[in-house]
Amino acid sequence: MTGSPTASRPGTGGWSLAGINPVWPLLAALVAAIVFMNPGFAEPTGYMNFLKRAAPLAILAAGQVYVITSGGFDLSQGSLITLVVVGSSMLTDNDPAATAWVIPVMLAIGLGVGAVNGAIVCFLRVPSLIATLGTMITLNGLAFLWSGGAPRGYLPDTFRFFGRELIHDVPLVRFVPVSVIVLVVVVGALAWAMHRTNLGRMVHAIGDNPVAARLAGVPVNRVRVTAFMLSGLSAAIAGILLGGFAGVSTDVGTGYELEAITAAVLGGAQLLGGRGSVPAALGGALALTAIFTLLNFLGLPQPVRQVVQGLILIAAVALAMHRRKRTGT
Amino acid sequence: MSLAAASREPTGDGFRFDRWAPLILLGGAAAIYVAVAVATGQTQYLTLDNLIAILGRSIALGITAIGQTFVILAASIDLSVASLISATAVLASVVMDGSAAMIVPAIAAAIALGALVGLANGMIVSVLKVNPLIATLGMSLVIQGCLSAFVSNFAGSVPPAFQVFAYGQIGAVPLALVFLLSLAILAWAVLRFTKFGSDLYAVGGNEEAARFAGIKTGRVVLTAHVICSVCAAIAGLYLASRLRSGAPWIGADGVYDLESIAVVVIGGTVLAGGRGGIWGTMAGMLIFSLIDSVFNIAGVDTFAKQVLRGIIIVAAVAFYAIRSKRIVA
Amino acid sequence: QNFNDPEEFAKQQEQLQAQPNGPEGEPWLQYIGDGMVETGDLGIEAPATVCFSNAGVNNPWRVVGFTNMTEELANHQSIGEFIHVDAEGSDDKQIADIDDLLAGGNCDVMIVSPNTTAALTPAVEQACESMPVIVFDRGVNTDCPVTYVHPVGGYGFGIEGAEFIAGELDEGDNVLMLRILPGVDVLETRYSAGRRILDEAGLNVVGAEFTDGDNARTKSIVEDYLMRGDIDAVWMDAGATAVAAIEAFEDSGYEIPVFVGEDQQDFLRKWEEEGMTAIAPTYPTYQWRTAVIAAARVIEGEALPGPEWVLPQPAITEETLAEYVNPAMPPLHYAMCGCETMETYPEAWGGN
Amino acid sequence: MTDRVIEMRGITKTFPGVRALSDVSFDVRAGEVQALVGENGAGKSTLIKILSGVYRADEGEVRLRGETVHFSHPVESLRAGIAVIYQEFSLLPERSVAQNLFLGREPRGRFGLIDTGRMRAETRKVLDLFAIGGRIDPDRIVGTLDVATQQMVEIAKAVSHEARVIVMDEPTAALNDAECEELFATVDRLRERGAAIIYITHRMREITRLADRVTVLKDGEVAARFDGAPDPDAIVHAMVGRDIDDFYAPPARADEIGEPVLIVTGGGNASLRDIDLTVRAGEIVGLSGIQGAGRVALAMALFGQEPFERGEITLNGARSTFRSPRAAIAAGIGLLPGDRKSEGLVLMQSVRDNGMLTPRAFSSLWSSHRRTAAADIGRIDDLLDRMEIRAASYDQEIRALSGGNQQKAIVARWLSMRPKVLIFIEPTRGIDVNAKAGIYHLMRDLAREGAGIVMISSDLPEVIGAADRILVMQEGRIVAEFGRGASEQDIMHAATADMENAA
Ligand SMILES: Nc1ncnc2c1ncn2[C@@H]1O[C@H](COP(=O)(O)OP(=O)(O)OP(=O)(O)O)[C@@H](O)[C@H]1O
Ligand SMILES: Nc1ncnc2c1ncn2[C@@H]1O[C@H](COP(=O)(O)OP(=O)(O)OP(=O)(O)O)[C@@H](O)[C@H]1O
Ligand SMILES: O[C@@H]1[C@@H](O)[C@H](O)OC[C@H]1O
Ligand SMILES: [Mg+2]
Ligand SMILES: [Mg+2]
Repeated sequence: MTGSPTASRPGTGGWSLAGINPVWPLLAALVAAIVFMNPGFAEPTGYMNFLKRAAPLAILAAGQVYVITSGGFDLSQGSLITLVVVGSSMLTDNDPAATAWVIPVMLAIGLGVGAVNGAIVCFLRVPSLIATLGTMITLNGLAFLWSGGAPRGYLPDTFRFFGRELIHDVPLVRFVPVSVIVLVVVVGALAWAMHRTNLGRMVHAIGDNPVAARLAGVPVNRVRVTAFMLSGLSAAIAGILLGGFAGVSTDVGTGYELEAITAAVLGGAQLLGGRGSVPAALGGALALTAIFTLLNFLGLPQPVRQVVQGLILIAAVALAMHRRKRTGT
Repeated sequence: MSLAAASREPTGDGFRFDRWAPLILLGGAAAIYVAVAVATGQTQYLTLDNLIAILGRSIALGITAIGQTFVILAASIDLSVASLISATAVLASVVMDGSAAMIVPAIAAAIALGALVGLANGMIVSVLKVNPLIATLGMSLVIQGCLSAFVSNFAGSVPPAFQVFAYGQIGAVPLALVFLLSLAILAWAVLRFTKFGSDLYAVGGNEEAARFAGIKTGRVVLTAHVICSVCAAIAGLYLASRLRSGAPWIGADGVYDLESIAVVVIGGTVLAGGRGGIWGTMAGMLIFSLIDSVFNIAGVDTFAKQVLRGIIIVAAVAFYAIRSKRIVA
Repeated sequence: QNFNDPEEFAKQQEQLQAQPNGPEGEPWLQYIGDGMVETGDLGIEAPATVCFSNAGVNNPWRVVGFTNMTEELANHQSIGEFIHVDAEGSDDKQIADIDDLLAGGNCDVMIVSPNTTAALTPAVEQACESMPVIVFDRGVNTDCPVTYVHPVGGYGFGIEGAEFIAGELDEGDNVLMLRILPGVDVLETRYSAGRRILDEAGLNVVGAEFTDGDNARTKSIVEDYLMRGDIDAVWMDAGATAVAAIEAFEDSGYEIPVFVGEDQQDFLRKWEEEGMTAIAPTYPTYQWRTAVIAAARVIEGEALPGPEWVLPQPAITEETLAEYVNPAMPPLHYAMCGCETMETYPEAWGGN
Repeated sequence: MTDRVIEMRGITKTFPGVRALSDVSFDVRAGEVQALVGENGAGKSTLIKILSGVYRADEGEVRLRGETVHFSHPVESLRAGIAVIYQEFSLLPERSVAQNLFLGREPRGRFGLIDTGRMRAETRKVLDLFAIGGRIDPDRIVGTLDVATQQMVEIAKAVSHEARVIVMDEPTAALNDAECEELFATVDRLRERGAAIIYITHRMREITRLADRVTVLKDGEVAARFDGAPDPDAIVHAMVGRDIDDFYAPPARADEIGEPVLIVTGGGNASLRDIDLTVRAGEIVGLSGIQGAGRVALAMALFGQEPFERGEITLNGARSTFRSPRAAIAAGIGLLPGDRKSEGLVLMQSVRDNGMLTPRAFSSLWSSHRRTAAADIGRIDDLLDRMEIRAASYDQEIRALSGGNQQKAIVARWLSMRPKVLIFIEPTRGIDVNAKAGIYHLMRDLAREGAGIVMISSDLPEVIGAADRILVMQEGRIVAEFGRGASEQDIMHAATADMENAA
């Protein structure tokens, strides 16, 4: 290169108030409102229960955000949850000792379904919206086929430990639900992989411009399949928590995929790829759960809750778009 | 010369596979239908009556999918059609309330509601710049919430004079089928011969280019949404007529949102917009009807049916997607 | 449709007490009232083809019922082919299914389990024009079918549970009502009957929530109510999620209150284990057997109860609980299946 | 001919963090070609976007034929007779030529329906104004046309609007020499018809060939104005603020050229035949040829994107045919695509992430994103520094950078991989003179460090000035080879001669 090296290297962008993700103030406002309505919420029983309830959705959203950031959708998460719950009850067959191998099998199923989703998208070139719509329908059918329509077994308490039990005598907070520990571990790991590894940067890159990524040597298919696998894995974990929380039923997972997408989007993830954050998706999931909780405390009937959820969804994204336009990013 | 251009679809004006793919798929589905009927010795399923029964299976889906084609061509999407179908069916049935004199006001009310929802969807998408998936998902929640705040069951009733819509015959052909065909022809003509049709393809193909050419892109997207929602309203009217009353769950039960999208995509319209058309959508609808009928003739187990349906959706889209070189997500 | 019909309420209240006709110990053959229809002149040749348009097998109750039905077929030589089409819970699809069956021209007798009452009426009417039709479970608004097979009904179900609660609680006590979904006639009437009795007993209904039949949702809803105040009884319009509701009390550290469930094994077992104060009204799945029996009678030209075949609808109580608890059966098995004496029991129902 | 069609006075425009234009005045007259030049990021495109109503100026006024105008949308300027042909095409690949030409203003017939017959006829008429236009079928789907013809359609579109002012923002970026000549002829014709033409380019030759007047922008301000086409050095001086004496780097000395690093024998596939090619360490090989001759196809084959189906590649002694770009990169080949936006950049990511993309792609998925086998963040920052990239911060999204700076970030990406063979496709497309010189020197530096360089360029002087050896392609084959000192005529002749003569 001609000329002398530049004297000053461009600096690193600093932290600014305008840059803060709006999901956090939203969450803070919601929590404040809940505490105002029901001071009991500030007690460990209140907020730990809240976190426990939010855990499956938060984990799901943390997985979904990988697929969204890579430019796709995973609509099969909900059915996968159902499959995991139903399948676990079929496999454990009331045997407490079976949990030890059934859980790994379920995690493997989650990864496997993700791999299939990824393969359909990468190799059959079916857009993920359709591909995972297909797997959503198929997995639901499989869950029914496996159980004959009605689950034939209970989930033993060993299995339900993760979604139901509390760990007592914890200093400061008195008790911690096991599912909250699972939440922290899983979301922590997914956040690390998204924001501190090559994988995460490449997930962003392929969502941003897959052609450029491929020409830069990014193993696009491997990264994409990995994103779907993490999404599937998160659904399997969410399924284990949900099955543990309330036992077997054939429609546990119904609708969860859209809630997970909603949570990720509330957290600022960009549909069609290129932008996404795991912590913010967690924030989105907590905010969504907080909305439900708040509406519950207000004693509002289900229809009103639906309307409010719809309006908040639209408003949150509209606001994000407005900010983006204003800041020109 | 760019790499993208170099690896673009086959050059020249010759045979363009993707234009014919829906027809090939339809031929395949028909062949399977005939084969199953013959193989199981049930040749009575090959009569004209049966053909008409098959054609009439998915009228509501067909009407909805015609509307969905417009929004998808504009690179948008509409997840609110299912809720809107429920809402308009209930509205029409309640306004009619068994009285033939109220048919016209009821139709007007339903269409007006459709137009209003379409307008709202279109505004949210084109003015607030909210991703259409989120916008219409939110709208769907709002509609369903409002609806179930007022009714939780069949409401109102449809006078016999209006039941003609669903049950009337013109000779041996159901009136509804004739209606669907006319609607399809109208939609085709709009896409093919009007400025709006041309603008729609432009906006879906390259929004920026369309805007620079002076096309009011927002207005085009908005109009597409109005058309889509009005079609859903018509589907709601048809279902009210068919079920003799409006129920707040018929839209969701029929999964008209996801199924109409699947039909459009199987019909060769690409989710990214700008390419596809009505006849593909009609082929897609017929494929769905044929699959249902094949399952019924072959006596496929309900749950296995679901498994197969998911696989078929993926396979059908893969059928031509796999040939494209573009990277999908 | 009126789901809060005092006449119907009174009629079913009476039917709950009525002494059924027919063989003792085989409730699926019994009937309340004495109306009969003759079928002698239909001239169907055995073995005949029976077509069944099913609303769906989208819940465990229907799964058990459908198994009852398929196993019952083996008992009837007069039924040759059995064609089953499943509408997967969609009215529109079920109408199309019936169209398909009629266009196919194969069926001699048709059984319909309608998805919803009003919507399926025209299709059933159309079917009636070309063959004898038997309707069961949910009804239709026409009397063209040969008979309509059903247990006493939703009011009866609602009454049994609510009267039990009223008997156990004092005036002003809190009751939570849980419902699965709106709009199904047999569920709406359960609720209206239950509500009427609870209100009349001066009980405080703290809420009536839809759970979508989902365990997790049920448990969350109950937990939320517990954060707001005490609950002295839980009334449910269907018992599939009863155990999840009970767990909400356990996990939040509350005593299990008075409970209304249904005849699902998991609930019955929990009831027995915890020594709960509970009752399980039933909507017996043995009616699925009855529908097939009715079809066979039509083919054979025999008389059968009609135009309504009202089956007995016993509730499971403290006293009879032990008879119905069976750890060998799956958790979501419905105890009131009337299937214990069938040849393939318990394997076909997933038991061992 | 002194009537000023366009007058812009005191235009100032700031973007968050950047002052793109300050107090710029600019005018154009009917029947003239006014060249607008300047370094990357100087503000040329921004000025045009203000003229056409894409952006609104913070200060200043725009006058059209003496009247102040406020366009708030490009359509308004188009209706007022200002047509802009942008750097990126704005054609719809799925629609026909006629549909594209009349996009948004289709002629209507009965019932307000589109009169397709008339649309086709009018298209014919417009296309007939151009030499090659006559060969274009109005019903042809645009996506099936080659790039030069698409460019033609773009221009035809502007002409069909009867625009009095036509702005061309780097119109030749995608064209080769012959096509450029065609374009120049078209520009001449438009000028004769009295159109006012604003012509943005980074190629001095085009200025000399076309310009009646020249305005030079530097850092958002007018640095110089010239009547007539001045000496290129004067323009360069005004643009860069100094002279560039060593525009092209010196050629390789004999002792700098080493062993063959890349050998292809008998390579062929759907678009290529009988490719025999040797690239040596330390040399720069230029690939020349007309549109469709197979240069990009050859690059794609070497890079594993459209692999050879016949023949073999030997890279540093090891034989292989690469089945994917990833395999090629792993073996030591790098490639700079010709279309930065769609093939090179991940626009929403930071400058640094763009630089780190390939190093990360060749590290474990699960290891830290800050340190990879090939490079860590510090090294990438050094390379970005060395490229003299102008950015507020390397954490800034790369999309806010000008084209030239974006290109430099991609170069940095490849440098970090220390490739044995580096293929540049149109490396200086859209890049200013200063940066161009930088790229040439950079290529030479890389060659000196032992890499073999393949450069595909449609800019003949560039090929002649920068390459040590020039291969000419025609119809998928290599038909001629020249050393340093070949003339443009030699190369053009080889590229266009009949097959027999050339063989
Ligand atoms: N939308 C925008 N947001 C922020 N900054 C912008 C935007 N558009 C341009 N800029 C900045 O304004 C300056 C001028 O950019 P412009 O595109 O006008 O340059 P140019 O002269 O056309 O360069 P090139 O020769 O590379 O095309 C650059 O610093 C650029 O980064
Ligand atoms: N991936 C591909 N698939 C099919 N045909 C291709 C492909 N790549 C190139 N071709 C065809 O091969 C021929 C050579 O094209 P190529 O783009 O390599 O020429 P070029 O000389 O490099 O063009 P330019 O001067 O624009 O860079 C053309 O006829 C082109 O249509
Ligand atoms: O199908 C219904 C079932 O869902 C409910 O549990 O009992 C009544 C039936 O009609
Ligand atoms: Mg520019
Ligand atoms: Mg080329």
